[in-house]
Amino acid sequence: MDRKITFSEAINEAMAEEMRRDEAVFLIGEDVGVFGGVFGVSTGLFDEFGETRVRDTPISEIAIVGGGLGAALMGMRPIAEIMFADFVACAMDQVVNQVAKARYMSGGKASVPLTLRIVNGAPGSAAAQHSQSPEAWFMNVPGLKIAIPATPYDAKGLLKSAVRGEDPVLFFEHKMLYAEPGEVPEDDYTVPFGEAVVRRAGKDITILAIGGVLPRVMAATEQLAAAGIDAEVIDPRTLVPFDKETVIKSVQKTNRVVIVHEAHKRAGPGAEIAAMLAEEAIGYLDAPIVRVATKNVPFPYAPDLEQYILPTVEDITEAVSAVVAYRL
Amino acid sequence: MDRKITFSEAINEAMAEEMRRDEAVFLIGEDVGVFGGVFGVSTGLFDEFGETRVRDTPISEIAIVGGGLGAALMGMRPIAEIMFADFVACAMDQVVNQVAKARYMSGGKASVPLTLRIVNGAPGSAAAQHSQSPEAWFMNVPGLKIAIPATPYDAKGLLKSAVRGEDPVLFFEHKMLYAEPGEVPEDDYTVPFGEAVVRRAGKDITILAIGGVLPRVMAATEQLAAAGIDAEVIDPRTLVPFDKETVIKSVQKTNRVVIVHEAHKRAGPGAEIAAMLAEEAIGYLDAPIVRVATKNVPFPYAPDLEQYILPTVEDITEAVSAVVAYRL
Amino acid sequence: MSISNYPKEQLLTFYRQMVKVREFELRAINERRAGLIPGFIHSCVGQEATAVGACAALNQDDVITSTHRGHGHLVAKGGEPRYMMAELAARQTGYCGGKGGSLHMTDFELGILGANGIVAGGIPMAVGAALAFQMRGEQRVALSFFGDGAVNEGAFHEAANLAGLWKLPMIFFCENNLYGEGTPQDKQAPVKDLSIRAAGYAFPGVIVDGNDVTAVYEATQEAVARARAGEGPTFIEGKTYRYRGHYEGDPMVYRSPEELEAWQERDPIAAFRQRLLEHKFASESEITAVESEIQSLLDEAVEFAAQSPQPTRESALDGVYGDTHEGRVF
Amino acid sequence: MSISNYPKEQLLTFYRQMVKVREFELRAINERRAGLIPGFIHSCVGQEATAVGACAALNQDDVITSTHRGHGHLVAKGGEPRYMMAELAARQTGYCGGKGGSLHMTDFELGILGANGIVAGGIPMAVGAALAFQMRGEQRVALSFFGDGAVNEGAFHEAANLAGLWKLPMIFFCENNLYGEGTPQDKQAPVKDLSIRAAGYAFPGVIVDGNDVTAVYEATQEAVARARAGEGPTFIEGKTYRYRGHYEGDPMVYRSPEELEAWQERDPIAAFRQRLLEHKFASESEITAVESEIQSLLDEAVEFAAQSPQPTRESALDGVYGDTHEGRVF
Ligand SMILES: Cc1ncc(C[n+]2csc(CCOP(=O)(O)OP(=O)(O)O)c2C)c(N)n1
Ligand SMILES: Cc1ncc(C[n+]2csc(CCOP(=O)(O)OP(=O)(O)O)c2C)c(N)n1
Ligand SMILES: [Mg+2]
Ligand SMILES: [Mg+2]
Repeated sequence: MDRKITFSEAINEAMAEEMRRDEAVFLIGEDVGVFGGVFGVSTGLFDEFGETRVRDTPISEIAIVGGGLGAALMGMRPIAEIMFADFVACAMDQVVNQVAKARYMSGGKASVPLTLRIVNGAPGSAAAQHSQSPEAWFMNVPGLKIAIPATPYDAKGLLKSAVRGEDPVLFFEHKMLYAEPGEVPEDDYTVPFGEAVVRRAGKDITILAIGGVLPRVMAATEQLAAAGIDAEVIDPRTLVPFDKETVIKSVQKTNRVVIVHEAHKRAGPGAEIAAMLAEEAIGYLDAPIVRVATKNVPFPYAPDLEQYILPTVEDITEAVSAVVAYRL
Repeated sequence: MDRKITFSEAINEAMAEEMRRDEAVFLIGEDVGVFGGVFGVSTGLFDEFGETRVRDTPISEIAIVGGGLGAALMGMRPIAEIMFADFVACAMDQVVNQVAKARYMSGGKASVPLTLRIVNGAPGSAAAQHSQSPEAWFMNVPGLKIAIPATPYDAKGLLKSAVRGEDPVLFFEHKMLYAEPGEVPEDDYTVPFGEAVVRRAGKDITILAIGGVLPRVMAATEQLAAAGIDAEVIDPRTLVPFDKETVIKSVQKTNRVVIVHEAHKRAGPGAEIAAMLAEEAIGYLDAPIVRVATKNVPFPYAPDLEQYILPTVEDITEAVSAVVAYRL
Repeated sequence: MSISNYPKEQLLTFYRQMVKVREFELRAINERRAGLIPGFIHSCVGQEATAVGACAALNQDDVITSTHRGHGHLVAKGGEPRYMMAELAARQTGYCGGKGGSLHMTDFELGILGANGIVAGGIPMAVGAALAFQMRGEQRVALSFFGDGAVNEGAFHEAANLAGLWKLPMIFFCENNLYGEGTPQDKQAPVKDLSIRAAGYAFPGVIVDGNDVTAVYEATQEAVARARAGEGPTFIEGKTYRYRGHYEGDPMVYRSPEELEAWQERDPIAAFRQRLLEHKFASESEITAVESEIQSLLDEAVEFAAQSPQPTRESALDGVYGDTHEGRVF
Repeated sequence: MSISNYPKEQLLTFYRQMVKVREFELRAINERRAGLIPGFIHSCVGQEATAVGACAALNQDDVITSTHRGHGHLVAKGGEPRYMMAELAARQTGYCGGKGGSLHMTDFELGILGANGIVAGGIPMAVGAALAFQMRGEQRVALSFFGDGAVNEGAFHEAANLAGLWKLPMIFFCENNLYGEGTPQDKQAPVKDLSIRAAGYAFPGVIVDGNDVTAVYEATQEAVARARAGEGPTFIEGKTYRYRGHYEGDPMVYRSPEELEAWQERDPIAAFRQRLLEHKFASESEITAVESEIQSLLDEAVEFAAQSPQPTRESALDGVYGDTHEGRVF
């Protein structure tokens, strides 16, 4: 396997292949058709599949998500795109009260094979309403699954799992990953939910890298290695279900943890992971669990300010160094 | 101070007194007027203040919250009621993208003295869309403050602080607290944000009780005391800002923590508190931080099933006993 | 269409269904008082003709979405009283195994996509179902019931726009009962006839006497025909009235007994019974037979519910997800 | 009203303001290319007449809410190009101290409640402002600008219903530029004239040539008069067109150069300039004087922005809350 394509191309390919494979799969969202998606992720799909299966919608997120739900209940497998994660708030009721709960409320009868592709992350100077990473809101809502791929390989494989599964999936795509290249096999494969992957083996500390921060974390580990710190990097790939075993196994070995994500720190995804470890693995810990995440302020427009609040490579190396140096 | 009134009456009194004190204060929401609120919390206000200041709205949560925001920006001090916390999802964009960020995005100029009274908690067999406690979603959104009183005294004092402050406040009222009586002074007072209160001093373990679970936690401590366990109970009263000092001080003494809330466990408010302790107080901990919260499933209708997923007095005593017995 | 053009059996079915709806509600109210039913109930007593007339115009494989006031819609779409009553009683045998209750009853085989606890929350779902039908070239339609209050929610608007734009086989059925909880309709919207909003979405809006089952049936039939012909949605506004409180226990301070009485004089069931007799479509004894048939049905339903087992406590954890990837439980 | 009834000064002001809007946009686009401006820009080139005509009918203490395509609205409401340019350049001296950027510029003193990054997100806010004015018995009005795409959002609907119901002093100003991003208006709504939706909220909907500044001004004046008289909202739909892409960089695959050219022939500024000259309201030299006055103003604005200090990194943490209770920082 040596073909390299970008994260964005990998998602595009997953959609195209799934749509070829199964008539029930279709794409719906704002400007996903003629425009090819504002980030170009659906380029070419409109031409191949036509306007019936690649559906440009009015600007109406409630209708997109609710419509996707209804179609899914009728046996379709919609992929609905939410252009910026910030806008998922406009359809919040549909996501948390309808989509998430349809199966349970019906006593297990309803299947909701609906995939919401949600574009998160700060692209640089997009300010407070176009930069958010709200994954944690949905972790608190039983009934949803959450995928947050960090590589082209996982993006393609997880998206296929999402489309083929019977449950609603929130599939978070970080804008700044779209142009990242990576190896992606040409043959059909899926990546299962609930299986973390070790991106770098190491013995001194466990770094959990969630979604878009993975390149920053990998860059930090190189600097850290130069300074003699051998970090293990774990990419959980899905937040719900979450692969506790892999993480705890790593912590058993390293006894130290730093969690990195771009969601706001307070009550972000790292809070749940840290809390889980404090509940189930505290005996293995030789140092505080430190979270490196976006500071608790809305995203500012000025580039310097934005960089200041975002988790940077330096923030990561500093935090990791401090945790490694920590003695209880 | 020996006058006892209910939680619901305390809120009613706070609203009435603030409306008398300041012309800018008004109440807006669904059925808050003639009907007196579906839980009767605004009983009598329509008669005293008239339809201009006690405003029944159409069923349109976006308009209620967004309208409250606009009025607040123009110097009014609206109290907007969201009848069930589940429905705040319908106005999520307004809350998280507009209300929370208005000040910051304007460079600090905008003041949003808007109080959203949000009724959370499971009242018994209200099922999946009328029982939720979504506080944690909003902890992840910088710009909001979150109050979650557990006694009539705090309900009145915190609501007054909310109304008089310059920031948007999400004020969570647990349905099952409404009928709880408690001492409330007749004279004007406020309860500051960011100050936890120790509900019961103890030396063996710290129990954090968030909002509606306080009565259950207090009941559990009596059983625990009988079994020789002397628990300290802390009620944070506000989740943002959060009084870390009081909690950490207690943990320094007890070295053990259980966090109890009715929000779903995964990524609930307890996740952030546990993570904060794992980050800032791990050295004091002699046992896992255990969270007793609603299990990660939507609320079922059947009473037995609902009780099974809710944090009960037994769940609390069991968890506390286990944590106290734990040896690292 | 004059009532004399209807086959007698159909008229008796209308009657039977309306009585079934009403008696179901009255039983449920009783059983709630008696303690069999733990949750709250929003009864549709007084609104039987909209539910029955509308659903009579649908096929079994057409779908509906319903509301918090949904028992009538479910019965009318074929829902079985025994499973409904069992669900209200929170039993294993109920439509949702006791997990849904009044607000969330669902039967996919009968095309019942669910009652809903969120006002207007089911409308976009119905539009999505209609989209699936259109995409697959099926002749099915989706009908969404909602109240006058729901029309002011953003969800209604976005759903209506999409359905109008894509000419989906969709029927927006508004039961305008003049109140949303305790707030009268004229304090909720500045227009009396909510159906005029349909023009903004380029589909017809029609008003019908919601207490006249044949009028409702005919209006819905027309809408269904339009939908099946690919001509897009229709908004039907049935003017009607609920007799009881918003929920059982509501003190109803917001309306006068006179208003209620005036509506009760136009009771959908009594009036239709009268018409059946007057036009000699049915004899008093035939009608009484229908009525007692319903009583037995409901006796059986209550008995069924009362005798059904409770779900096990642990079953609370089932049914959240459909897949357990690689054996992991979520 | 015939243009000859306008005082010359007012006409020149219209002209000056439109040129200011356009030149501001062109400068901003240039400065973005040149690297002074870090964020993205949605320019309103081609839509100057709606912004200027509408705001000319407002007083300073009336308020507006704006959109992602908001520079024109801000300039027209009195926004100072230097502070706007400084904000786009992310400087301390900008309207939001560099925290807001193009999508969030705000000046409360000028009644500018903010651009907005959420389509339709500012409409409910404007309704709330109008409510405050009504409650306090003030004669002020609120005007919300939004695009044709925004009319399909639930937020528009709920806001319109509330404003119509309470007869708030509110103007819904829709700039219908035929596209929402890359999707033409006829793929977004089944009605061509979005103003017909106003009927559903019981207030007037009027259509106006959005490229004719006096027509826009007059329609808005009428709406303002209605609002101040307590007669409630008006929906104004200004038909117009944006010349540039949805954002700077948009390849514009979705529309034809011919369509663009046809609209450019009806350019709001060129046409108005022509009218001024033809009717001899102004001489070529007076007009040129206005134009060069604007050029200097914008030279100064760019200079001001470029010379202004950057905000300090740590200032990112300020301004989240107004109160710090008991000295605690949140
Ligand atoms: C989003 C949302 N807001 C508020 C409520 C509370 N609520 C339940 S029913 C109801 C009134 C609904 O009125 P209408 O749509 O006219 O239906 P009706 O009860 O008259 O049948 C309200 C406000 C809710 N369930 N969901
Ligand atoms: C809630 C929401 N959905 C989607 C977007 C992305 N978006 C930004 S502008 C725009 C098009 C808006 O069209 P219109 O309202 O006609 O305004 P125009 O750009 O034409 O001025 C879209 C879809 C957004 N910002 N907010
Ligand atoms: Mg009603
Ligand atoms: Mg547009």
